[in-house]
Formats: sequence, structure tokens, C-alpha cells
Amino acid sequence: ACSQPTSSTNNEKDGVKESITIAVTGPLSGDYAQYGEAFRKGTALKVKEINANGGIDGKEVKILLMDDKNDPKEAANVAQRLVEDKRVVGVVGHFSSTASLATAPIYQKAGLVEFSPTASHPDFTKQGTYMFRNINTQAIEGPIVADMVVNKMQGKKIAVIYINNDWGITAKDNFTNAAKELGAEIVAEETFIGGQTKDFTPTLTKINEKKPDVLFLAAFYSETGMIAQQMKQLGYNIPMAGLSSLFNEELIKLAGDAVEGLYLSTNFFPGDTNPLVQDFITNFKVEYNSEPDQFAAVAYDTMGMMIEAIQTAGTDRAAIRDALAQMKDYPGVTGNTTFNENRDVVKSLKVLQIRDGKFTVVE
Amino acid sequence: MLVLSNVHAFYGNIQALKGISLEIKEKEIVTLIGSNGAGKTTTLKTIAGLLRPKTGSIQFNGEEIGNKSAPEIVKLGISLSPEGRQVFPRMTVLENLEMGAFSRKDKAEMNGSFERIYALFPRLYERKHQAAGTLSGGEQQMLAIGRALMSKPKLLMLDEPSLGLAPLLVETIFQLIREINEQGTTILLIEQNARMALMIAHRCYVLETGKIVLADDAKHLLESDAVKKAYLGE
Amino acid sequence: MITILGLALLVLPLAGLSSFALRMFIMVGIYIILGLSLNLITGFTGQLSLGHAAFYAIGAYTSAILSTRYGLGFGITAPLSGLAAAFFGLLLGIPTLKLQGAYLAIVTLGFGEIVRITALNWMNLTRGPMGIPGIPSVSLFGYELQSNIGYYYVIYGLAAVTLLVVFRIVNSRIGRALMAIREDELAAQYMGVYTTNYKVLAFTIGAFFAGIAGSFYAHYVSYIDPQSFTFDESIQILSIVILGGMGSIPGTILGASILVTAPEMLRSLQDYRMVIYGLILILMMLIRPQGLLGGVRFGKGGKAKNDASGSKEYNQAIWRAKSS
Amino acid sequence: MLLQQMINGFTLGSAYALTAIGYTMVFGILELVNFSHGAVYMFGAFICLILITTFKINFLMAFLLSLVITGILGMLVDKICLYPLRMKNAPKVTSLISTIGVSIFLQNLVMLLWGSETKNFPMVFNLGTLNIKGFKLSYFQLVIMGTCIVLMIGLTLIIQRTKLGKAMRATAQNMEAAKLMGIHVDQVISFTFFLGAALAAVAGIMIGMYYQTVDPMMGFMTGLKAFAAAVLGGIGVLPGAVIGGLLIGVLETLAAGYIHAGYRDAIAFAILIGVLLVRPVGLLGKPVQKKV
Amino acid sequence: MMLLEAKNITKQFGGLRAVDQVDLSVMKGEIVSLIGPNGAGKTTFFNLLTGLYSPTFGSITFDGKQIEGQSPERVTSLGMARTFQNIRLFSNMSVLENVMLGMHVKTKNGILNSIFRTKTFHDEERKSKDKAIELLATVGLEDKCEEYAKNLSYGEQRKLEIVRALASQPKLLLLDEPAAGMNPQETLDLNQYISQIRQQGITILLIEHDMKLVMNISDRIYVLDHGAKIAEGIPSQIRNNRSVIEAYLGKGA
Ligand SMILES: Nc1ncnc2c1ncn2[C@@H]1O[C@H](COP(=O)(O)OP(=O)(O)OP(=O)(O)O)[C@@H](O)[C@H]1O
Ligand SMILES: Nc1ncnc2c1ncn2[C@@H]1O[C@H](COP(=O)(O)OP(=O)(O)OP(=O)(O)O)[C@@H](O)[C@H]1O
Ligand SMILES: CC(C)C[C@H](N)C(=O)O
Ligand SMILES: [Mg+2]
Ligand SMILES: [Mg+2]
Repeated sequence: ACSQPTSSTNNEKDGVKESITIAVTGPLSGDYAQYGEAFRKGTALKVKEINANGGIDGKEVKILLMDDKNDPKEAANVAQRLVEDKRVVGVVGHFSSTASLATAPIYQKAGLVEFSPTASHPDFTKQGTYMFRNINTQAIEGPIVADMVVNKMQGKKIAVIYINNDWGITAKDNFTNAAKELGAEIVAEETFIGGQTKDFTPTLTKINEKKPDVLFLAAFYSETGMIAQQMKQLGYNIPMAGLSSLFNEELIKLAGDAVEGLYLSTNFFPGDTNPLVQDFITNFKVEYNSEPDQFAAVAYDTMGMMIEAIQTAGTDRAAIRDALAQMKDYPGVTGNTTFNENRDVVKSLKVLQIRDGKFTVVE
Repeated sequence: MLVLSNVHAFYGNIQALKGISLEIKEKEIVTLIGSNGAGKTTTLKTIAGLLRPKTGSIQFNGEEIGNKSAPEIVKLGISLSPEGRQVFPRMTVLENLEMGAFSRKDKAEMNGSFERIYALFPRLYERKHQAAGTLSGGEQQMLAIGRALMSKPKLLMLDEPSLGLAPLLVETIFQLIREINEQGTTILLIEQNARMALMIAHRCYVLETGKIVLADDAKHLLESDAVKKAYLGE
Repeated sequence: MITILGLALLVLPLAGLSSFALRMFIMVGIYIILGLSLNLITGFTGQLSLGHAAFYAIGAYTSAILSTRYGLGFGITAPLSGLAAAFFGLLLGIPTLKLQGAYLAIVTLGFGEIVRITALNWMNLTRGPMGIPGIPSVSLFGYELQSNIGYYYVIYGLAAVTLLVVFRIVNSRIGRALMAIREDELAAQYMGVYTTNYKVLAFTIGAFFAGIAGSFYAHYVSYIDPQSFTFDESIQILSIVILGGMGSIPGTILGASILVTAPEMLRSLQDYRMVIYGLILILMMLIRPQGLLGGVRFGKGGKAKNDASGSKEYNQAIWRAKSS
Repeated sequence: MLLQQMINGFTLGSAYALTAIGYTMVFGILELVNFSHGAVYMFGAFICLILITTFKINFLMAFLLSLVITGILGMLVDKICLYPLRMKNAPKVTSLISTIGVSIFLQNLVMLLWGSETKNFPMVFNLGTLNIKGFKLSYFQLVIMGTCIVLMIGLTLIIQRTKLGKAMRATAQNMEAAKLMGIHVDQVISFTFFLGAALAAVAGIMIGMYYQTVDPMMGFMTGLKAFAAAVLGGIGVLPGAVIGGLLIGVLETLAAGYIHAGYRDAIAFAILIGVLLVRPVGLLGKPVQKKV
Repeated sequence: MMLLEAKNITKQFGGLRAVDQVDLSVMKGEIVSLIGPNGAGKTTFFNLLTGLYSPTFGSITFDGKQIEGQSPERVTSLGMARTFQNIRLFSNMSVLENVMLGMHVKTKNGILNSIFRTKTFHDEERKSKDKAIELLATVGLEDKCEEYAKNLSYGEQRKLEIVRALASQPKLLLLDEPAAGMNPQETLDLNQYISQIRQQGITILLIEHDMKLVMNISDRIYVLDHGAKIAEGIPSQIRNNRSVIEAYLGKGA
């Protein structure tokens, strides 16, 4: 009763060239569609490059793109479908921890790699041996950013606003613990519901009363943009800091000089002189006529790692898992990547600041 | 003035009118009688444009109106006091009457119309500012009739105007019908009180299950045994 | 008719369906329960509810918490989840004493939001957005369900029970009282129906089954978080009821089958999927405003002819007291 | 801080009020909860943004043009999705699902056309801030509140005083009788939808300007809150929508400022439910007198 | 024996006294009519008796119990049933179901009974159904059992409303303009039907503008005008009462 997705062009018809199918799944519609879009672009670029170089052992790589709307139930349906599709050798996705956690049991049971570029919930990779991620858990990013805030920005009294999702909570917790250890005081912890809260004036008014030195944001760029603008309108002047989730040109387009001076961390930075990064950016611009953001970059890397694993292991799903787990120092545009024993990654971070409307590396 | 020829009308797929042909001449009182469900109300609704005839034609002063919408038909001078009163419940009595004159242009003469209706139904005057929805059944009936009069129609259609009215008022209503007819308004009347209706009407059509089974002078029908038996309860 | 359908469902999994197809069937089963339970409230009793996902959520969370923290199995968590949801149904039913139409709609909507936001913020109880992972799978009589086939039989067993209960309630003195409330609340009072009690009863029973559905869902997917119980979810359930036809039991089954599988069928459309889904929703309403099986109540011999769709009275009973 | 929070609340509340007016107008005439209203609000803001940025039209023209375009969209929604249902005498919940379909459609269409990311809405004119004894009130906040009050008064006058207003009220109370009075009810309903949608566009654009951002999801919560506001004030009553909107704005702000930001919407809804328990027809709604 | 006694009943709507200090009593087995000009307060009086409104002052005793201000549900279960001036049937339910709803207060099946389909359940359902069909047969509607109520013609709907009210086996039946919209022949049938009901021992209080029916059938008549009682007595007295003629009957009747 189910139609076959058209995106999975089955090229058995010419019978000449065999192909290898990798599934990419994320929110192509719904509230988070823009991130799904980044997944699509990043992975497609990588696959295009590989195929241009003869594919994997002469076999063409195909992407099977599936929309999960970032809804756990839809995601589980997608997962069920993918594990049964014998062509699929590995999955790049899902986007959020929610979708990834809801699908993990299905992939684990079937023995298919679920390699999420972005799910950072600490529990995700604990669900089974087939779960991988390509994002720092907040246990790693939090302390680095705390150091940036307390030492670089001289933040002794810190206010925190975090998005009320799993990522926001772990990010906040890891940050505040590290900051407290560095001797800072957390004067306010405020939350908001992503995609729902648009008005931050009461929260900002409340925070301003506490006279913090720094406002730390565990949030995405869209809400950060609103927070910055509303803060400016209210006439408050509190230095801001955030995480790699803020690294997106859109933030500057959105908030203009309201985000001037904001500090953040990132593991992908277009200003990086590394030729890998520069090539990626150039190719991306040629292909899509836009700048890649870190979501596109990490999806690009994730696909790259998946392909490399297939190159070593062939198309056996279990063998691919083992190859992936043993991969060392994969040179990606988001840094050199190795999995630890939990199939989590540790990536180096850079500190950036928005200066004159540009992301600039802080030495 | 009004000519229906072979009109068929449906509610969904239930056929309510099965080829009605009738004619009303200028300055006449014509009445429709027939038992429950015969299609009397449906005939009036079809003329008023609330229901489109499926086939057949309706001509008013030579103009085809079968394909016109209700508001357009009102503007031609046809007005209906509908079955079930259909007052605007959250408007006051006064506002309801004003609605009756919605498509009238001659604002100057409107006061006269109000006065006439208030004289006819003093109760409406007393209750000018009461919400129509809280009026008693009979009071609402008065309002519905008054509202239909407000448009100064050429053809006035009344669907059971005496329903729920006290005996004294029933007399008033029939007198009123005769009066406005004498002043030049043509009238199409439906009544359960067939005797009274036949007494004031010039001509009468008898309906049975969507068809006209009899058409004659009212006086003749009043004498007809069949009619007496079926509709007059004698 | 029912027997044939039942038998078909019974042997279906043996016909070698793929796990994916089974999964779709299982999801349809969950939504049949949700749809039937809401149909009791909205379709039969005429109380528009925009917060049915709340009961679903309460059921799911009750099971998740009881099983992960206290090690209870589905045999115990399911009835407890039903009861917990029913308790909240009772709680929500009480304000409906006085409220009608849009006013009731916003209260139920608000209730749904309150439940979701509480689940999102009450970290100690629900782990908030972290969700609750590792919910044990269903085990009955010491036998743990491993495959979708097992879940399939469990959910259709539950759906059958729900169907039977709803069917029997509707075709009884109680059911007649509920429908009378939908048709004309005041006239129902004049028949001696204590309308408040019956409305609360409808909410309570409806909530109970939604809670059971939630419990099953939690054990089936093993991970829940507040995102599964948004306003969209309530709307999805309501759409099932209305698409199928309010007050129609077979309609709800059909509605659930269509609306649960539609997004899957449309998957190949990618970006256009939801655009098309919106259009389909509109089109289906335009084509059959009274619902696909509107008027077919599953009554004795499928009587009550289906004619010129919902009358005016029907609408008014749902939206507000009559004023005339 | 309390004073500043009140100002914050009033501004947010004005946004809800502006949107709630459109809700209540459509409800007033069709007794239909129009769930597409939130999406139409979003659409209005997007159209204006696209006109300004892509077509480089000056703000005032763009503003007016968006009102017209959005208004026409509102009319189309009615003509295509609701009118046929009215003709078939369908149950009202059917229309409700139809409007939900419209909202899903519009939201995803906008994403498809213009992307799903949050976009900057250019600051067209900077009016500056009024600074009184430590609290801040931007002139733009005053503009929003002013617009809201002016529209409320204007529309109330239209509905109470003009012939069109009367036709609207009559249509609302008894469509068939309205036709018999010579009212073109379809035109009246179309006009109401035009007006309701145009008002939603005013709200969307104003709010877009105030927060300087727009996104395809912006209509969802605002839509729900505006619906709540309209109901709180007494659905169908214009001043009620405004009072309801302001109240929800203020309550939500105070809840976020003094109780818990995560629970702000839950608190707002809880208070709404509380009020309805005491006043089942909302603050300014008139109870329907039972009469048989 | 006194079945219903209303003392000094008054109902105020804002500045309007719709019912003004009315005393009215009905003996068991009587047919009593309530007549008066439009807006005299007759329907309002019914609404007061049946608990839709509570009286501004005054007391109502029914079958030995104080009932003023009680809810309609309660009043119905005490043995009063009514019809409505504007028909209020359950349109999307079958004719049979409408009548069975009338039996609500006389039946007991609860939720558990219904779910488990116990013997008691089946017994009661069967009995109710038989009884309902029997009742419908008295007005010739037994063939339309399975029809939706909304599909009946006006006259049939009126009959169904009366049957539905009778189904609760009331001690007192209140009829609000049952003959409205009926033609003279149908009114005659109605006349007969009401007499039959009385013969079953049911007391009747009737509002009606059809004087032929009223004068024919009533044991006693009360006349209201502007909310106040202006006359009471047997039909011949009322027919000749000067103020009743002036306010209500006119010379024609
Ligand atoms: N809205 C409707 N939908 C479906 N059928 C209808 C509708 N209105 C009337 N009918 C049917 O159409 C037929 C004619 O009805 P109509 O109302 O014209 O009768 P009538 O002669 O006015 O009767 P009455 O004396 O009872 O008012 C009847 O069989 C009736 O059941
Ligand atoms: N809720 C109300 N608010 C204000 N006035 C009301 C209300 N209900 C009834 N009235 C007024 O009280 C009076 C009595 O009304 P009621 O319906 O009892 O009259 P009735 O005797 O039944 O008349 P009819 O014979 O016309 O049905 C009427 O004048 C009516 O307008
Ligand atoms: C894009 C990411 C920030 C998403 C987040 N890591 C999550 O798990 O939900
Ligand atoms: Mg008729
Ligand atoms: Mg009356």
C-alpha cells in the first residue's frame, strides 16, 4: 500500500552500474524544515563529489531522502521503512534528539547504523551500538564556553536563557556547572519554549534587574536574534555569549547590530584557512548559491564518514557499523573526528565574536 | 403579475414540488391550501429565491426571476413573512423592523410605515427595545408580519400568519390583509385556517404532495364538499 | 460485516506483511482507539474537544513513569493509565457543566496546552523535554512481545474492546441520553437527563480509553517526550472523527486508516507533502461534509438512512444553546 | 519593574487584541472558529516583507498592498473552502477542520516559497523610545496600541451604525431571514472575511515590525492566544476581543516575569479557564437567555 | 385531590412582570387550560412550573412537594412532562429513540449493565421498545420508528413530541399550543387524542389559542393578561366573561 519514494531512483534498469543507497532523514517540512534543508544540501554535495570521483568502488552512491517532520511518530515510521529497505546500508539522521531517541530501538534491533549529525542528548548513543553522533555532547562544549565567558568576558555574574528542550537543558547544565567552578555566580536561569515564545520582554526585564555581567544563551539563532533585538529595544546593554548553535549568517541578517559583540564557540568556521574547508565553501556556493552553515557542514562530514566506512567495510550493515566505530581522525570540515568508546565525538572548538557584522576568530 | 409554470424543486434529492403552475394577477389575494407537507411553504420559498427551481419558470411582471437570488427578488418588490417567524433574535424589535426596510430607498416615508405597524400591533411599540428572541411566540409572529410589511412590497407572501396568534389578533390579521390588498398590494397567503383564508381570498389553489390538484374561485371552494371535508374539518 | 472485518484483521499478519506495514497497522489501531474515545465525547455527546491529546499524554506518561521507576508491566500500567486519564477527564468534564461551543473548545484546548507545558517543565516527574527513554516493551503473562506481530494483536485486541464498549454504550439508554444532549441539551433535561453527569461521564470514559492508547503507545515506542502530544495531535484525532463522520463508529475506523496512512503515502512528494496534505483535508471536507460514513452509526442493521447532511439543529446543539 | 512589565504586557496584549478582532468578526458572523486566521496573519506579514525586500516597494505602499492581497486571500478561503460547506448545510465542525486544512496548507506553502527560516523584518522607521523615570516605552509600542484602539472603535462604529454593519449582524443571526430582507449575504460574508484577513495582516505586519522578525510558524501560537483572547472577552464582541487580548498579554507577561517563564502559556490558559468558570460567556459576552 | 398548586407566582424580567402574582391549581384527572393574549405570560408560566426559570416569588407544590427553583431534570423525574411551543425534537435520532428518551426517568439501565449486556439490560430494553412502539401506534407513527425525527412532517412532529412526553408516564402533562400549525381536521383528531390521554388518568394543563379545542375539552380555564390572572372558571363562564372577550376572544368567538 505504500508508494516508493521517487527520490530513490532505482537504476537497476540500465543494469550496468550498481548503486549504494544511503538514507538521509530529517525535517523537510514543519517547524524545523530549514535544518532538514541543510542536511539535504550538505549530504548531497558530499555524494556528488564522491560520485564525480567514481563513487564507491565504481558504484554510484544514491541518497534516499526521507522527511520525518521532526515528529517522533513520523520518524519511527521512517525508521521502520528504512530498516526494511534492503538497499539502505546506513542512515544519516535524524535531526533532533527526540526523533533520534524515538527511532533508536528500531535501528538497533534491525542492526542499521543511525548516524545523527546533530542529536546531542546524552542518552542517544546509550540506546545501542548502532547509534553514532557527529556533534559534541554538551559535556565537552559547556566547560570550554564557560571558560570563554568567565575569563575572556570577565563574567562574574551570569544570567542564562535556555531553550526548553533536551539540548538546551544539557547545554545550560554543563555551562552553569563549569562556570560555577570557575568562580562565577549564576544570577538568573530563564527558559522559553522553542518556536512558541516570541516575546522575551518579561524575561529580559527580569534579568536586567539582576544586573548581570554576561547573558549566556543556550538557544538557536532565530530566538537569539529576537532576544538581542528586544534587549536593544528595551535599552538594556548586557554582553552576550552563546554556543555553536548560533553560528549562522542568518543571525547577523536577522539581528544586525543588536548582536554586535556576541561571543560564541564553533567547530566549523568558514574563515578557517584549512583548504578542506575552503574547498567545501567554494563548492557549496557553486552548487547552491548560498553560504553553508554548521548544520550543512556537519551533515557533509557525517555523509563523508558514512561513505568512508562503506569504502572499508562494503555494504554489510554490521560491517559498516564496525568500520565506523573504528574510524580514526576523519578529516572533516568540522574538524578531525574520532569516536570514543560511546560512539560520541570530541571536536575542537574555536571562539568567535561578532565584530562589525562579521564572525571573527578570537585569539 | 406572477406566473409559475411547471416548477420542480428539490431538497437535496427529495422532490418537494412536482410541476407547480399557478398565476397571480395584480391586486389579487390568492391562497394556497393543502395538508402538512404538501409543498406550500416550498412554493413560497421558491418564489422568494430561497430555493432554486430545478426546472420550470417563474415570471414576475414579465421578468424571469427563477434564476435570481433572494435579495434581488426582494428588490423587485416581493416580500415574504416566513414560516417559523425567523426573527433576528439578538436584535431589538425596532432593529428587526428596520431590517425589513433594508432595501428601501425612500427614507422619508419610512416613519409612516413604523407608525402603521405600531398602530396595528401596539405590543410591538411597547417592546421596541426588547430583544426579539425573548418575545413570546405570538409577539414574534407580529414582528415577522410587521417586518415583511416594512419593505412596502408589491407582492406580499404570508406563510401561516395567524399561527400562534390570539383569536382577537387573528381577526385583526385578516382584516389587515384585506386592507392592504385594497390599498393595492397583491397577496399570496398560506393558512391552516382555511375557512378564514377562503373567505378573504379571491382565488385558491389546492396542493397535494407537490402538485396542484384544484384551482378555483375561493367562494366556490368554500362550498365544495371535498374541500370542506379535507381542509375545513366539517 | 463486522465479523468478516474482524477475521480479516486476525489473519492479516500471518499473510507475511512487512514490519513496516504492521507498524502502520499498529498506528492505525492506536488512532482507532483515540478516535472512538473522542467520538464518544464529540460525535455522540456533541462536546467539541480540542485537547484530546492531553488524555493520551497522561496515559503515556503514567505508564512511562510507573514502568521505568517502579518496574510495573503493561498489565498493570495500562489500566492505571486509563484511570489516571479518566480522573483528569472527570476534572475537565466538570467545567463543561456550563460551557458551550467556542467556550468549551478553548477550555479543552487550554487544558491540552497546560498538560503539555506541565510535562515540558516538571522535570522531576516527567524529565521535561529530556523525555523518558527505555520504557519496557509490553509483556503479558510473562511473555515479552518482541515483534510487531505481537503488538499488532494486542492493539487490535484493545481496539476491539474499545469498539465493543463504545458501541454498547451508544446503543443503550446511556447512549441515547448522550445523543440527546448533542441534539438539544435543554430538551434532554426535560426528559429527566441530568446532562451534567452524562457529559462528565462521556469525558471520563473517553479519557479512559485515550489513556489506554497512550499507555500502549509508550510501551510500544519505548521513548516519549512532550513533543508527541501537541495541539496538532489533538487536531489529528478530531480530524479522524470528523472525516469519518461524527457519531459513526465505522467512520472513525475509516478516518483513522486514512489519516494515519496518508502522510506515508504522500512521502514521495517530499517538500510538497504537507501542502498536499492540507489540500486533501480541505477537499475531503468539501466532498463529504457529513463525513465519509456520516449517518452510519453501526446501529442495528446499519439503519438511520444517510440523507441531506447535518441539519441546522445539529450544528446549534454543538455550538450553543438554542435561543428560540 | 512592575511598571515596565505592565508595559511589556500591554504591547504583547495589543498584538493579541489586533489578531483577536479578526477572529471575533468572523466568529460573530458565522459562529465559526476560523483556525486559518493565524496562518493568514503570518501570510500578511510575509507578503509585506516580500514586497519590501524582493520588489523594493516603499513601506506604505507595501503595507496597503499586503492588506489588499491578504484580504483577498481571506475571501478566497471563504469562497473555496467554506462557502460550499454552508451551501450543503454541513456541521460547523466540518468548516473548522477545513480551516485547519487551510492553515496547514498556507504554512507549508510559505515555507516552500520563501523558506522556513526566521527572517529579518526591516525596521522601516525608527521612532525611538520614551524614557520616563527609568522605564522604557517605545513609540512603536504606542503605535500598536493606538492602532488597536482605533480599529476597535472604527469597527464597532461600522457594525453598530452603518448599513453594512447591520447587514453583517443580520447575516450572523439568521442567514435565511437576512436574504429575505434583501441582503446579499454572500457578499457580506466575503467582505467580513476580507476585513478579518486584512486585520490579521495589519496585526502580522505590526508584530513583524515590533519584533523585527517573521517566520512561517509565527501565526500558530499567536493564533491560539488570539482565539483565547476573543473567547475570554466574549466571542463576537469587539471590545471584548481587545480587553481579552490585553488581559492575556499582561497576565502572560506577569507570569513570565514573576512566576516561571516556562509555564507562562500554561498560566495564561489556566487563568482563562478560571475566568470562564465564573463567566461562562466571557467578560463582555451576554448570556443567552433561555426561552422555549 | 390537588396535584399542582401554584401560589402567588411572579416572574420579573428586568422591568417587565411577565407573570404577576398568579394562583393556579390543578386537580388530579382534570384538563385545565391556560389562555390569554399573546405575551400574556402563559409560556413563561410553564417555564416556571418546569424549572427552567425560578420564580421571583411565589411557591409551587406538585404532588405534595415544593418544586419552585428545581431543575427541569428534577421536575421531570417527579412526574411532569411538557411539549414546546417551538418543537424541540432530537432531530438526528430515530423516532423510536425519541420516545425511548422519554422513558429515561422510568428506566434504570446504568453504564455497567449496558457494557456487559446483562439480562436486566435486555429485559428493560425490550420492554421499553415494546412500550414505545405501542405508544407510537396510538398516533399512527409506528411505521416511522426508524425514520429520523427531522424527516417527519410538521404535524407528525407535534404528535411525536406529545408521545415523547407521555413516555415518561407523567402525572401531569403540559401542552404548549399543540394545535398550532394543524388544520381543522387534525385539530379534531388532537382533541380526541387528548381526551384519551386523560382517560388513562393523566392530568393535563394546556395552552392553546384554538378556542374550539379549548372550550370543547377543558374542565376549567384560567385566563392571563399582562401576566395577571383576569378570570378563571368553566368554559361557559369564560366564554361569556366580559373582560376575557375584550382582552382576548373578540366578538367572533
Ligand atoms: N429543509 C428540508 N429538507 C428536506 N425536506 C424538506 C425540507 N423542507 C421541507 N421538506 C419536505 O418537503 C415537502 C414539502 O414541505 P413544505 O414545508 O413545503 O410543506 P407545507 O405544505 O408547507 O407543510 P406545512 O403545512 O406542514 O407547513 C415535505 O415532504 C417536507 O418533508
Ligand atoms: N427572557 C425574557 N426577557 C424579557 N421579556 C421576556 C422574556 N421572556 C418572555 N418575556 C416577555 O414576557 C411576556 C410573556 O411571554 P410568554 O412567552 O410567556 O407569552 P405567552 O403568553 O406564551 O404568549 P404567546 O401566546 O404569544 O406564546 C412577553 O411579553 C415576552 O415578551
Ligand atoms: C541542531 C541541534 C542543536 C539539535 C539538538 N542537538 C537536539 O538534540 O535536539
Ligand atoms: Mg409550511
Ligand atoms: Mg407562548
